[in-house]
Amino acid sequence: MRSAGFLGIGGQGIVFATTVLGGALYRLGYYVAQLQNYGASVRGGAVYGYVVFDEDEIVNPFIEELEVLVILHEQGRRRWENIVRKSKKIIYDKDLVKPVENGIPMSIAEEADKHGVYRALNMVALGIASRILGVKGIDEAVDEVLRSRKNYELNIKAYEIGLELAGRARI
Amino acid sequence: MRSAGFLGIGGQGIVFATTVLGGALYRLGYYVAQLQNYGASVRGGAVYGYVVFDEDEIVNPFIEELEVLVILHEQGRRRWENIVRKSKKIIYDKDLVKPVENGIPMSIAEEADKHGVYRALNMVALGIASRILGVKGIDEAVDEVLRSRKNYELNIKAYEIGLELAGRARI
Amino acid sequence: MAEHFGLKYLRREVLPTAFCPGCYNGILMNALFQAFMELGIEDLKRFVFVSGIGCSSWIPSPFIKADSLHTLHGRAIPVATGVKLANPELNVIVIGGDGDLASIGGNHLLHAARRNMDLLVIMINNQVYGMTRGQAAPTTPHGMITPTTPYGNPERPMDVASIIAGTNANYVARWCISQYIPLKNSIKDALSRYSRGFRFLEVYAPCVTYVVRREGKTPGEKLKELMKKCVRIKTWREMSPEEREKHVATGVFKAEDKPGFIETYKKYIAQALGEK
Amino acid sequence: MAEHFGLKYLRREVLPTAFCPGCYNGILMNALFQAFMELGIEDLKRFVFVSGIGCSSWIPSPFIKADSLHTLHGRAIPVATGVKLANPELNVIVIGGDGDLASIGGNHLLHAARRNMDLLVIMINNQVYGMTRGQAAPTTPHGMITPTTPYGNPERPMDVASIIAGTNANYVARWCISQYIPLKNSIKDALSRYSRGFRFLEVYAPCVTYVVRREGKTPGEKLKELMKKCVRIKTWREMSPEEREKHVATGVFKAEDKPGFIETYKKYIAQALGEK
Amino acid sequence: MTERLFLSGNEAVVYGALDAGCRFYAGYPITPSSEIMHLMAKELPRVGGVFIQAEDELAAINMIIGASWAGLKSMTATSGPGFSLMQEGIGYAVMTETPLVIVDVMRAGPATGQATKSAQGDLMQARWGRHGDQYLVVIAPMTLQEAYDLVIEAFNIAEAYRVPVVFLMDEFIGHGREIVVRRDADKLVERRRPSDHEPPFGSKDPRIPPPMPRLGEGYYVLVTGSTHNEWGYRDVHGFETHYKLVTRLKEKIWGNIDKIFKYKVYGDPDARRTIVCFGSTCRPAIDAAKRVGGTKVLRLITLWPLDYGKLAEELSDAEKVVVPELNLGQLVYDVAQVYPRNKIRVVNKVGGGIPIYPSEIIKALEA
Amino acid sequence: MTERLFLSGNEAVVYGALDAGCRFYAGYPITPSSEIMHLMAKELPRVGGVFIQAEDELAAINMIIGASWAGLKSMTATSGPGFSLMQEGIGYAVMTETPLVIVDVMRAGPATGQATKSAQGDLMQARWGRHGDQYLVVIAPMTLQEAYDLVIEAFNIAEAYRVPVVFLMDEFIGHGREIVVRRDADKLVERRRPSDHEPPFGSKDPRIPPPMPRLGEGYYVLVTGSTHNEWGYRDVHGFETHYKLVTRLKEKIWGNIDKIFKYKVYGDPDARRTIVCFGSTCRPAIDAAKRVGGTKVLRLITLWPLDYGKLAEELSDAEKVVVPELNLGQLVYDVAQVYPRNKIRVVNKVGGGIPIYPSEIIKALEA
Amino acid sequence: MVRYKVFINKKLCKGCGICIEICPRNALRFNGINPETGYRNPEQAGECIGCRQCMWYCPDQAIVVVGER
Amino acid sequence: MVRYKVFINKKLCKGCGICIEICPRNALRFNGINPETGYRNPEQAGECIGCRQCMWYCPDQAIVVVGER
Ligand SMILES: Cc1ncc(C[n+]2csc(CCOP(=O)(O)OP(=O)(O)O)c2C)c(N)n1
Ligand SMILES: Cc1ncc(C[n+]2csc(CCOP(=O)(O)OP(=O)(O)O)c2C)c(N)n1
Ligand code: SF4
Ligand code: SF4
Ligand code: SF4
Ligand code: SF4
Ligand code: SF4
Ligand code: SF4
Ligand SMILES: [Mg+2]
Ligand SMILES: [Mg+2]
Repeated sequence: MRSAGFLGIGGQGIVFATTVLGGALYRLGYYVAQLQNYGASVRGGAVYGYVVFDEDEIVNPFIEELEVLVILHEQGRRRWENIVRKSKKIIYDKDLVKPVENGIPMSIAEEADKHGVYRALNMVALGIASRILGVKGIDEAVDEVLRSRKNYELNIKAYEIGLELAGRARI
Repeated sequence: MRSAGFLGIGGQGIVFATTVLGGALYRLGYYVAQLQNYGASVRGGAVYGYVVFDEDEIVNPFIEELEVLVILHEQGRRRWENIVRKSKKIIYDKDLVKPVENGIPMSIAEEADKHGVYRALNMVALGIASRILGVKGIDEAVDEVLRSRKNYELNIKAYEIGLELAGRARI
Repeated sequence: MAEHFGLKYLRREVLPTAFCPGCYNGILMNALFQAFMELGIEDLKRFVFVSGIGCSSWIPSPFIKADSLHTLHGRAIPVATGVKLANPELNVIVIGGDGDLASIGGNHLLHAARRNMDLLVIMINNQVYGMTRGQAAPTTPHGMITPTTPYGNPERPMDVASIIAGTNANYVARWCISQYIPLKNSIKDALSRYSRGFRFLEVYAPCVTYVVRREGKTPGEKLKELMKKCVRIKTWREMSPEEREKHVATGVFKAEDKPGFIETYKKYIAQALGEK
Repeated sequence: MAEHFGLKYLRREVLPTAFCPGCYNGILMNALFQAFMELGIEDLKRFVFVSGIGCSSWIPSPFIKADSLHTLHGRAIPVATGVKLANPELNVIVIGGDGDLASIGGNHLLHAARRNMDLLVIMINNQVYGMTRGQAAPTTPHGMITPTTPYGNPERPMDVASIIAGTNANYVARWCISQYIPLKNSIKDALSRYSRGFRFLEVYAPCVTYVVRREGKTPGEKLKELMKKCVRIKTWREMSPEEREKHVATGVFKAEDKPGFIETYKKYIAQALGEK
Repeated sequence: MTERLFLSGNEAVVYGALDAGCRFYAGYPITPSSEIMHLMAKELPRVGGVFIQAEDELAAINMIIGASWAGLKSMTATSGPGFSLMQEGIGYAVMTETPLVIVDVMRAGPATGQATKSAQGDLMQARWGRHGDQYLVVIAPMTLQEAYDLVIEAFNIAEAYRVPVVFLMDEFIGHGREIVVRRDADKLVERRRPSDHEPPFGSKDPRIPPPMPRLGEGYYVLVTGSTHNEWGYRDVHGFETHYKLVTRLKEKIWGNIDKIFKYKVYGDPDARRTIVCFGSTCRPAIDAAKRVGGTKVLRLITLWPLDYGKLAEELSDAEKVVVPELNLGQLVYDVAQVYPRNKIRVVNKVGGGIPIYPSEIIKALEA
Repeated sequence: MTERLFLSGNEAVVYGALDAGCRFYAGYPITPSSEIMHLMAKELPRVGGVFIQAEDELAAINMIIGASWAGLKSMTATSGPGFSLMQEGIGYAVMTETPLVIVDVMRAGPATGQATKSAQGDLMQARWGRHGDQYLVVIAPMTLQEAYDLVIEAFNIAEAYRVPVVFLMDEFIGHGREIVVRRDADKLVERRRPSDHEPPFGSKDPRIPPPMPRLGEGYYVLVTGSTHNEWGYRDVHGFETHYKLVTRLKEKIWGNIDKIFKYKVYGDPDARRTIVCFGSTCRPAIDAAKRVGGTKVLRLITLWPLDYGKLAEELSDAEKVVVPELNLGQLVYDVAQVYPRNKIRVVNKVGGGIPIYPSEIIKALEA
Repeated sequence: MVRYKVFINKKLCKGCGICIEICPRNALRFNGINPETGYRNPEQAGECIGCRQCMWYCPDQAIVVVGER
Repeated sequence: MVRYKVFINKKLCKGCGICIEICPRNALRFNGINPETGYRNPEQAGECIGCRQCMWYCPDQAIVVVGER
């Protein structure tokens, strides 16, 4: 069973990123389970979302360690410390999150801002996660999912920036 | 433990008769427990009320047989057949109630009507029960209780008619 | 022997009703049945009566020979709403008490009226909680003594018909039980000329046991008194405040024929889903 | 540095508030605090705020520095009633949403108003259920699309202030959030000139996230639009029906100073028990 | 002051409440509890208290919550349908640690059922009627004297532990009349006000209930039914805050079970036949035990929290256990926790206002 | 028709309900169940059904009762606070034998608690939340596929037994997303209409649910929440009528326990270590059992009625029993009915939306 | 000319007296207690003008007024 | 003459822009993202007439307008 997830705060679109990832994996024929934890999201608070996927039915989606975890905000990291501690490949925004042991620091928000896709920061994160997961056909599947949603242009651009960022970092 | 009770239908004042009896026994210093069973009484339906009393605390007021039972209406008799079957001294209105085995038939309502106390039929019944119980000082106690309530004149007159009826019948 | 016009709408086997002798609820029944008769309604197969808990809620259940739902205290209107929405072909009539519909059920009354839900609601304003032995209701006169207002009712009564008239309800009227003919005609109107949307009839009918007899009056005496006490809205408006206090304003507060909730709901759906 | 006049009435440690950026709830807070300030109220020790569940219910809890009871959805008014009756010396203010006070809590609102209960109730009419993500409220405009009215709202909005004005309430006003000065003055009135009985303020303040932004507007743009849309009752009454639809009638609907519930209750008891 | 009175149970409860210091009542009429309301309406103003008739039971329960926070000992009374409507409010009182007494005069259900007929069908609801994990106290009187005595105890527990207490009566007790001695209460518990810097919603030892501020005295208290920390600040995200709060609320009651849980043994304490019962049903049970001998009656006063250890102990060498209830079997679930189901004999009866008679219990004892 | 979808549990429930024939929904928004309402608002009109947003949960539950009597399969969804408000209405549905499905998407309580955080704290309330003696059915899905499949089953049970069914989900299931296969239902149960002279509220064999008239078809049906005889006539006095009615209502459910009660065994069926669980918590439990081996998982699908005999049987040679729950301990009361309390290990956790992890269950298994 | 007769259904009448008090012609009066129901029943005792007031206001559907030529 | 200065509390400001849009003098404008809060904050950029609109309508108690002589 494989997995990837995102940590951040309300307003960053964590749940949407998770849903797009889940939707893409679903299109690829995987068994997928997606979970998220948020409050009244328009109003801040830590948000956590992840998917697990497999070729077989998923016994248990409640897991303590993720294969890939992208952290976009300190609040998220703090609240889900135990997940962060146990997860394997961790990428975090070095400006918004305190250093994470064994994690890979990246300038995610800054890059997003630079490329004018700050509003789609979550898609940048998704691109990073996607690239690291390296599932066959995932980019096309994500594209398909995004096409069915609002702001396709912005989102796909951001996604591609994420792919590239992760590529550059050669994780 | 001694006991006495009344069976009738809504509107006959069964609960009031029971309460007066209970109140009188209370004034005499007994331990008294009173129970009644009725519906929305202004609108008919069987009504049952009784008191148990003793010089000691009452362990259990839920009893199946009464020492004295006055039955004023067939509906009451029918619904509480098992109580009627087991009770000891039973007086019933021979015009309003079907014959009761071992019971003593009396013209209670008719006599009440005759004496102009039909509205206080329940007090006639109380008088009967009282006389049969033969508790020392009960008449004075009943008088006292009735004085504190509305329609004293009518009620006490009816009560006395009851006493007399029971006396005449020499039960 | 000639038969009372109401009997065919009643379940004879449960008569006489369980109401106290003289209870005015029975007069409303007459008016209702006469309205049915005059509208040529032969039986009540396509009618559903819904009531809550209280003396007035016993009118349909079990006495009226029709489908009836005797629901929880205060909840007749939501149940009726469910019935009507699930089968808009049925005529759904709610009958209940002032406590049931305006106290515990007040919110449902307000919102069904706001929605202009396709129901006819008849509320018996008997000024008290009859079934539970005469406690104060939201309609109890200021200062009146009841078991829960032993020092006099500190609250002011609710003018239910006026409040409902202030919503989107289509038809609102108040009649006194002593106004048999206009009451009957109003019921007819609410079932024929105004047959959609929310229709509300307040029937002023003091509880014979806990109001009338407590005043030392017989039901007949009180009825005659009511014939004077209840006046048409216009007359009432022309009275002095003190006079008003002593009278009850009756009549039709509102009579419109806007589409009810169901029509509007269906219209929006048809528009959106492209059905016509 | 100069300090905002509101800060002394706030719990600084929990600021900024949890409201969305631009949420008009914060403007009401300013008006409220300015009213306190102008009335010379130094702190809120003798004030108790009671709220239900919803965004607007978060205004007092935890932000206002006073005793506050953040109660169940819809139940602020009964809790406030209990507080006030148990200690009539306290100033009890209810703040809540249109869903909270007029939908699930509608019955309590109606009956507290009928009783002329000694409370000040401020209802934020933001046209939706903000906290649960923008579903229709009883105040949602006819035809509006929300998550629970995907084909357009088939119901008509409730004119809450008018309905409450039709009860025994002492003071009823509606203001738009864009009418800062009259809103503030009205709050002052409801706390000073009219300090007893039931006082109700409806504050028209569309939800920035689920109404304003859905319309594609910024909170500032909408505020300026509201300054035109909200007119005084008199002006509104003079408008054509179509014009009325496009405007909101604001102003004081009612201003009386009758004894509230508590005075009346005490008077009756004193009379009966012979105390003076 | 000692007064020997002839009262109905509903009246006894009122005098008990007044003697316990109850000064606020809000309620809505319902058979068979209405007489409590009627007498409260009359008596409260005489002692400076306040009575209000609410528009419904939702309002009633929430009004007494407000009054309790404003500093008055507060109570309501109702019966099944009203009790069902009060559940959400009771849960709020548990969460906010609001002392209350809620009298439920049980009648035959479900739904409207038989409004004037006695029953004991709300036992499980009294414990579990609300959503979420919540723990309160349930007490049931057996005699009318106890309706008086134990309602005082109910107020004491409510105040001592800052918890709503459900006082579970039934129609027999509510409408029955019996001799009741009214006397000066031994000891009334008054709620503790916080001293400086004492948090109103937390304490180091979860078994120690936090002190309760009174509104209007400058505590700036934050009362909320949302998850909150010890100062009342909402935390709708954190695991720790929530878990700490709810376990404390449970521990506050269950951790004091030795003080709260009460029961009494009647009949032959060494007998191996045992009757387990609560409320008015205990009286025919005790009578039955007396009549046939060789029987112990285990009469539960506190129904929640229930000390299963004590129950197990008392039943440890029982050869037969009889559980009579005016319902279809609820207390029996407790007995079955500690005693083999197949050795329990039940006597269930409900409807028509007919009590369980000693003869029926004897039959079960001897079956 | 077979469709493989990626749905949230709330969405899966809606499609399950629609495929079961649900055509009426009334509800009031509440986190975390609101999406059920949103999707119903959209989908019902497309299949000729009716949706209405009620003014509160009291209205919602009573609206679906009315709609059910008018002939439509009806449903509502809510969460804890709303579920508490619905209790009286649910009791009425039990008493009047009204088929309904009530979805409770559980969140952390008590009171407002943590509205977006998962929990399993309403189990006991689902069973006992109402006054009087009343029995209904409670079912809990474990996966999102089951949210779809079992809600169909819930409708089937509701219709077959004329009973409200509580569908107990939790936030993890409601808001989680998973692959769900939507397919033609095997078998839909449709309520039976009475033939001539068949009473709508009685049957000789109490285990056979009476047929249900539809309003407006000339049955002249009398529906009442008061005690009534088999034709619906009120009898608020008689013992026999009441006792017969309530025991029949109980027997209608408990007497069919062999058909209604369902559970599944996972892991090693012969193992002597057993985990007993329900709902989403079963998934980490099954995972734990798989990881450590030698463990049986007893997963309850039906939570009420509960076949204690079967439970006892399954636990008869268990050496250790672990009961993990997202609450402070509710299912454990059932296990303790048939298994010694002191040999049960509990894993209780609630708050913050943190699930029980397999590691925690393993710890308990190995403790 | 039409003559009116008033019929009382003794099974339904609860003896409330409304009909007697409401009749503009005082055409009705009580007639002793009905042993079956325990209620007093009215009977016609004077000329009836067929106004139907008694029928409308009898709460128990116990009165029928019939006109005969 | 009085001169008015507008102070923005950057801890409280959520960058909603109301003040900027409401100011009759266009005296305010945005000033980049505040890294602490992630919100853009306004700053004074023109003449202020002290009308207090911005202060009243700022929902976050983030504005103070001070008049100086
Ligand atoms: C939830 C609930 N609360 C209270 C009651 C008790 N109760 C039954 S009828 C009634 C009041 C009836 O008054 P109203 O509705 O005015 O009807 P009336 O008897 O006066 O016609 C009450 C309070 C109940 N059945 N259910
Ligand atoms: C009994 C109950 N039902 C539903 C909810 C869910 N809920 C929370 S807030 C809310 C609506 C809030 O709307 P409103 O009162 O208008 O306040 P706003 O957020 O719009 O200010 C709802 C339905 C709840 N908490 N309790
Ligand atoms: S109590 Fe009043 S309303 Fe009820 S039946 Fe008697 S007279 Fe009619
Ligand atoms: S959702 Fe609407 S009402 Fe709630 S905080 Fe945001 S803008 Fe304000
Ligand atoms: S009005 Fe009807 S019930 Fe009353 S006395 Fe006359 S006939 Fe009888
Ligand atoms: S019809 Fe008129 S006149 Fe004739 S008896 Fe009846 S009320 Fe009197
Ligand atoms: S006080 Fe007036 S002029 Fe000055 S900045 Fe604010 S809004 Fe603009
Ligand atoms: S109005 Fe207030 S919160 Fe909004 S941008 Fe201006 S200063 Fe910031
Ligand atoms: Mg009434
Ligand atoms: Mg709102």
